[in-house]
Amino acid sequence: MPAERVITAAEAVRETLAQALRDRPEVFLLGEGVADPTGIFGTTKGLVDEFGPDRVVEMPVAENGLTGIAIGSALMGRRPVMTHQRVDFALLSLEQLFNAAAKSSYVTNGRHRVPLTVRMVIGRGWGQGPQHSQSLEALFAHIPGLKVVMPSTPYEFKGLLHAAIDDDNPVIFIEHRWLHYVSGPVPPERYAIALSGPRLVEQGSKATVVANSYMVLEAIRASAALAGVGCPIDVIDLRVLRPFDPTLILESVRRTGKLVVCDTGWRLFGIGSEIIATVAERAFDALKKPVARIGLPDHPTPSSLALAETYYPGSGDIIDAVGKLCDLPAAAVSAARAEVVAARRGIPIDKPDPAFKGPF
Amino acid sequence: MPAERVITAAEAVRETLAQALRDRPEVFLLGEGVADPTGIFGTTKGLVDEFGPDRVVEMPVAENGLTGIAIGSALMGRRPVMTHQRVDFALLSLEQLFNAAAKSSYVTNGRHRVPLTVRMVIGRGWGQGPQHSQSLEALFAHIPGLKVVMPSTPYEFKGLLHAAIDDDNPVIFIEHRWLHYVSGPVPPERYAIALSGPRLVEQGSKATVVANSYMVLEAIRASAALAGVGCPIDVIDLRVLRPFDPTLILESVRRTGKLVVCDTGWRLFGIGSEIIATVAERAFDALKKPVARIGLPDHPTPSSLALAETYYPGSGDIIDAVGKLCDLPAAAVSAARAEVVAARRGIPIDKPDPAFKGPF
Amino acid sequence: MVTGLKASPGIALDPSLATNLFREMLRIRMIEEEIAKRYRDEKMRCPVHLSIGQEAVPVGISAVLRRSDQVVSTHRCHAHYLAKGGDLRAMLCELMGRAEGCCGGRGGSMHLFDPSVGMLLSLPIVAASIPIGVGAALALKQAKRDDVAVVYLGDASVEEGVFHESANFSAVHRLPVVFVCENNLYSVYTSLEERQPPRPIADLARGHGLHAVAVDGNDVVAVQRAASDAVRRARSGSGPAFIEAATYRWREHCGPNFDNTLGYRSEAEFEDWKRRDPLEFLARHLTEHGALNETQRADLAAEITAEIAAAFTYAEAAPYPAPDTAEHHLYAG
Amino acid sequence: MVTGLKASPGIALDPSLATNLFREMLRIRMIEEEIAKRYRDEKMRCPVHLSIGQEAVPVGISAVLRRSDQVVSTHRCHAHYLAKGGDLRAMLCELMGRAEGCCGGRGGSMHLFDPSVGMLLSLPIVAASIPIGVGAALALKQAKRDDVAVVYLGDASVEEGVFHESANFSAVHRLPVVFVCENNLYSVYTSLEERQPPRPIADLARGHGLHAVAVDGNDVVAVQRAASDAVRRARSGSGPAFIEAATYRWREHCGPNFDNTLGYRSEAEFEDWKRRDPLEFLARHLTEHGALNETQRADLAAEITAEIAAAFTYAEAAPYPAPDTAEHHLYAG
Ligand SMILES: Cc1ncc(C[n+]2csc(CCOP(=O)(O)OP(=O)(O)O)c2C)c(N)n1
Ligand SMILES: Cc1ncc(C[n+]2csc(CCOP(=O)(O)OP(=O)(O)O)c2C)c(N)n1
Ligand SMILES: [Mg+2]
Ligand SMILES: [Mg+2]
Repeated sequence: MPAERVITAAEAVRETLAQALRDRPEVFLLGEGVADPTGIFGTTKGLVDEFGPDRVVEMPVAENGLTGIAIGSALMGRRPVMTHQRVDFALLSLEQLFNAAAKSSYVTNGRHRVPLTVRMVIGRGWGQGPQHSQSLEALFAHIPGLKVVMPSTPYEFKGLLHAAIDDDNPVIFIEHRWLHYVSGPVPPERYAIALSGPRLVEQGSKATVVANSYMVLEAIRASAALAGVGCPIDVIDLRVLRPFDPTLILESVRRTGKLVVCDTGWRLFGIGSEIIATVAERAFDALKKPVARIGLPDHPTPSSLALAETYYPGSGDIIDAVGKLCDLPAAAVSAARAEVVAARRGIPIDKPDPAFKGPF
Repeated sequence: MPAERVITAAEAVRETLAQALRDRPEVFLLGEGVADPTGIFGTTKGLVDEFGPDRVVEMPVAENGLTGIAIGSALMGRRPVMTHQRVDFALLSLEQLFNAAAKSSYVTNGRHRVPLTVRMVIGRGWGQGPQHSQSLEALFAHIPGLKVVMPSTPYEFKGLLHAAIDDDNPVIFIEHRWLHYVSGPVPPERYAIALSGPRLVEQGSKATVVANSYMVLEAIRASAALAGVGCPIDVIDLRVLRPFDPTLILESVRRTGKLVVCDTGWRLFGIGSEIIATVAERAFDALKKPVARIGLPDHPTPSSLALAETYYPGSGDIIDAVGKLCDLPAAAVSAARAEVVAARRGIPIDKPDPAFKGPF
Repeated sequence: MVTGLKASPGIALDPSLATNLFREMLRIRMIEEEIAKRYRDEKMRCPVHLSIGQEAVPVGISAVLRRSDQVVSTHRCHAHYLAKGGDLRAMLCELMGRAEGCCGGRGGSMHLFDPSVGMLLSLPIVAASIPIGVGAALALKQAKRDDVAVVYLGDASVEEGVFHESANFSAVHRLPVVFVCENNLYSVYTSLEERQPPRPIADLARGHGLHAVAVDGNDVVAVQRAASDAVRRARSGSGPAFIEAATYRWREHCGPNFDNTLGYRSEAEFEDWKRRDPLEFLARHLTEHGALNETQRADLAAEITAEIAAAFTYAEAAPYPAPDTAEHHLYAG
Repeated sequence: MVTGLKASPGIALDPSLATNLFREMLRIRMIEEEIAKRYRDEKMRCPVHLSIGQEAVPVGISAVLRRSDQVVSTHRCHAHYLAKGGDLRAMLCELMGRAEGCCGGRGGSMHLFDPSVGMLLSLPIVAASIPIGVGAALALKQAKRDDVAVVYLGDASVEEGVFHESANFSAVHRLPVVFVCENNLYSVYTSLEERQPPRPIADLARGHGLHAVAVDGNDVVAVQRAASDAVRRARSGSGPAFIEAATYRWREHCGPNFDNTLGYRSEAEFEDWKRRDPLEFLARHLTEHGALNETQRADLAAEITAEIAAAFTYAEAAPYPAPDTAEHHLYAG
């Protein structure tokens, strides 16, 4: 068997977009910078040369209007893939997304379809400050009629993005910018991963850790360290937030009896809240311990590295939470923690962790 | 002692606004229809005659821009009170509210204040359809830096609105349109209710029911019927969603061991999810049963009465949920249910329940 | 040939075409009047925004459209839907929340649409359908169709930023779209002067480099002429155009009643506009030119009355959607 | 009196005023150059958007402003902040994330503000500060102050609907606001022609009924003259004005480098604009009129170099905020 091809998530996105543009004449890209020389963190780079400016459409800085335009074109059978370089900008377009796109199929009794994909980049680092670093998935997850996807590995980026573009519904595709640098095996051919729920990343028995997007990497690292101290855990990548399918999570908690949720965004009224609520409703009797929540503290992102250092939770916090739920001895927790700290090699938290480059 | 004065919530809002306009020259109202002859469901009616068009400012249909304008004026020391006749329109203004207003104090290290109140009307009924009937409090509750208030009775409308206007932060003040018709005792003089958490509406011991806005009335009715069958419950009016203070809820659950949450908006990724998550984290050991959630099902509001009839949960659903958690005999549940059904006197669910007129 | 219609000098109008325009306007008027009359029965359990007084605009526009041209509309969509060929029964069923409504009863009066005649959609959020219409134009262009998109908008919707974002994009890409602004002077109870500075609305479109004209929106022939020019431009690839049509709503903003007693507009203003009734305006000229007499008019009215009565009877007997279908179609496919 | 500056015929300019304008531009240029030079040290750990090449606009505008006039700005705010009298140390501390930064290190380079000199705020979201500036003007009017608000915006921000919503409201209420559009032809790597139709940006403002002029934004005297007129109008209650100032950014959109090699703009275009360097443009005329010689210029530069060096030394030694203060000030009061 030939060695698997390893590429970054950014390359996986670019390849997916190129395949979709090639396969389906109704697909087109729309976004600020989508046709510029840097191409949205490289994810659309050069595509305008192959497909031309009618398929790779540069847009004015007008997020709301262009979202409506994308919706209108989708109603007419086109398949726009829109990109916002930061989710913070997409706030301008929520009226169109929530009122028009999300409700189109429903209000027309299924006669309208809006095959629209909206890529929104979230992220952190390098002093971006409060208005350039948010992770707002909880807003989208609340709205019936949207699909909401958060890939983690390059393999997921490609398969889920193909599925999103193939889908006849508005799909919010949330990409963590630091994940763009992550590499992993990605088959060159076209494949789709159904937009239908979480995946089990690691199987253990001591506790269930549910994470999304970037926090999946932190959970994987924590899991390795915890396994090293005799505490293997389930790691679940939430992956598809909407439609929300908790089956795998409920199954896992029924096995482990312990639940830790990790949000990439704010903890309060966040994604983790729903996961906990669902478990407390439907697998309550399996729960042996109070649930634990990890996520951003309840304030905006400060720009200064000195303040951001405590802002972002990581694998250390996951280890602590699992350690507590599983009554691990203090020495085991410290050993696991020491391992993840060492892996980071002192890189400041405003730069991507080199150990997270993969392959994943 | 003289009889207490009884007025509707709409009148209470109007009185509050008039008092604020009179007391503080920096207060002004801004909104579509704020100075028109009907005055936002009567809540601003005639105020332009007393205070003039510079204090009661009619606005173009431009929710985003005018929100920014309100924020700018607030930064300069004015106290704008903005009104959206429907929360659905406010979706246009989230960039300003979430990026600018919510982060102003934080990003300036406390040097900027945004004493802005934004009234947003939610509601239901009379075939409003999917884009004119949403209850989007969960979106606002997720954003640090906002305060989010949902009054229930006329007394709360007045006291909380005074507090909102007096507050130096952006306050999202969410008014259910049907609550405008509700009457109750309201002292004529100025008073403020601190924006600091829920209130205990009914005290029982069998279960804790936490509700917000309109669902508080449904909970009160359910509580009366349940008391009649020997199952008195705690009813908690969430009231202030942000800053989120669960103390009272945790105390109550520690007493009752059973929790039902009732959302006015969508259940999934909703307000109730956070309440459950907080309880599962912090009062897990007190919980004797799985939690129960009531709220809107996971689809948009249909216009047709035939479809809306099953859309809105009510006191009957609360009775069912409590009955199940408390192992009430089927006969008791039916009796309680029969009582609330009778109270509605067959009024179709697209019209306000006359029995909910109060006084409350 | 009927010539010399006063407000539209130089227009030569085919009498049968003119009579058709009149019939279309009369039909819309009578449907709206019947809705107003029956609204109190509480069978139409949703808000209604009537177009009585504004019939000339959609009739003049639709006169130059093909079935495959795409139209988007607003909360005040009845007339746009009917003029584009929307099905009356499906509309009334929708207003009454019946399964055969164009939205299966899910949308109510502000969501009228009919894909079979190019009525793409209506939306109740002010200005929200504007970019969607421009998006339809983009799709038409991408698909190399020579159809056009027509975007109806009220005078208030040019206050929303999204109008400008849409106009700008349509100009950059020279999209086949015609913006039709029904300027009825009010947004609910708020007059134009309270909301916009004193400059013609068409100036906004010109600022974006759009071809823009202002017409008497109660003169169906003037509207048709402007539409014909704008649509020809759009269809031939010369880019977007904007038509500002001055008109007036007779009834209250939302609902079946008159509301001048509220005092937000003067009785004199109202009477002045009633004198400029688009139907009577055309009827007078048709009559003067011998193209319409009392009998013909009565015949038209009788025919329409029968159609309306039948449609109401049909809709009132039509079944409601089954409650357990309420959760269907959250997602397409 | 220095007279006859070529690009601004008929303007009589006081030599000491002109020298001041030159000094201000030079100071901003040198500060920005120093930031660019030191950026690689990774002490300024946040995005930076430099104004090198665009100095004439804020300097010309600020020349006619009072301290109590209010300014709002964008992501590209360094020059606006400095020209309005913002504190250099507080700015550098902010870029370095120190406690003494104007935001206590919480905002970084795109949130510069200084209430003590009327620098109300800067925001990193395109066009977001536009309505906020208009709101400041509303407050000024409500408080019956005769100060004005100045809203800086880039050429891309007129594409955002909120610009239009803000312009419309300012026109309806005749607010004391001056919009200053720095048209540097690009939004990141995307040229104006890809984003807007071929019409002057000032036409958009005119569409809203605003008084609008276009000036050479690299001619500080022309900018100052336009500003003087616009501010006089606004201050005297004659309503809002719009100034489109043509200028050019020399370095990359975000960061310290040059980026012409990317190919989104031509070397010839870049060189052409460099020849129109706003500093050298004014310097030439000052020199020609005997108001600036090499020694004077060297003295100015030396003085500024010393100031900048001291400010960097100060900022680099300044303490970071304590980590446990990260959660402070979520709410005011
Ligand atoms: C974004 C938004 N804001 C406010 C409203 C409430 N509203 C409904 S219709 C209307 C008036 C619109 O006026 P215009 O565009 O002139 O249309 P007309 O009703 O006069 O036909 C308003 C403000 C809305 N539906 N959407
Ligand atoms: C709403 C929004 N969309 C996109 C961006 C990304 N962005 C940052 S600066 C910029 C270019 C703005 O161009 P212009 O207004 O001309 O200012 P310039 O950078 O040329 O000074 C863009 C698109 C943003 N910050 N906000
Ligand atoms: Mg109107
Ligand atoms: Mg620019």
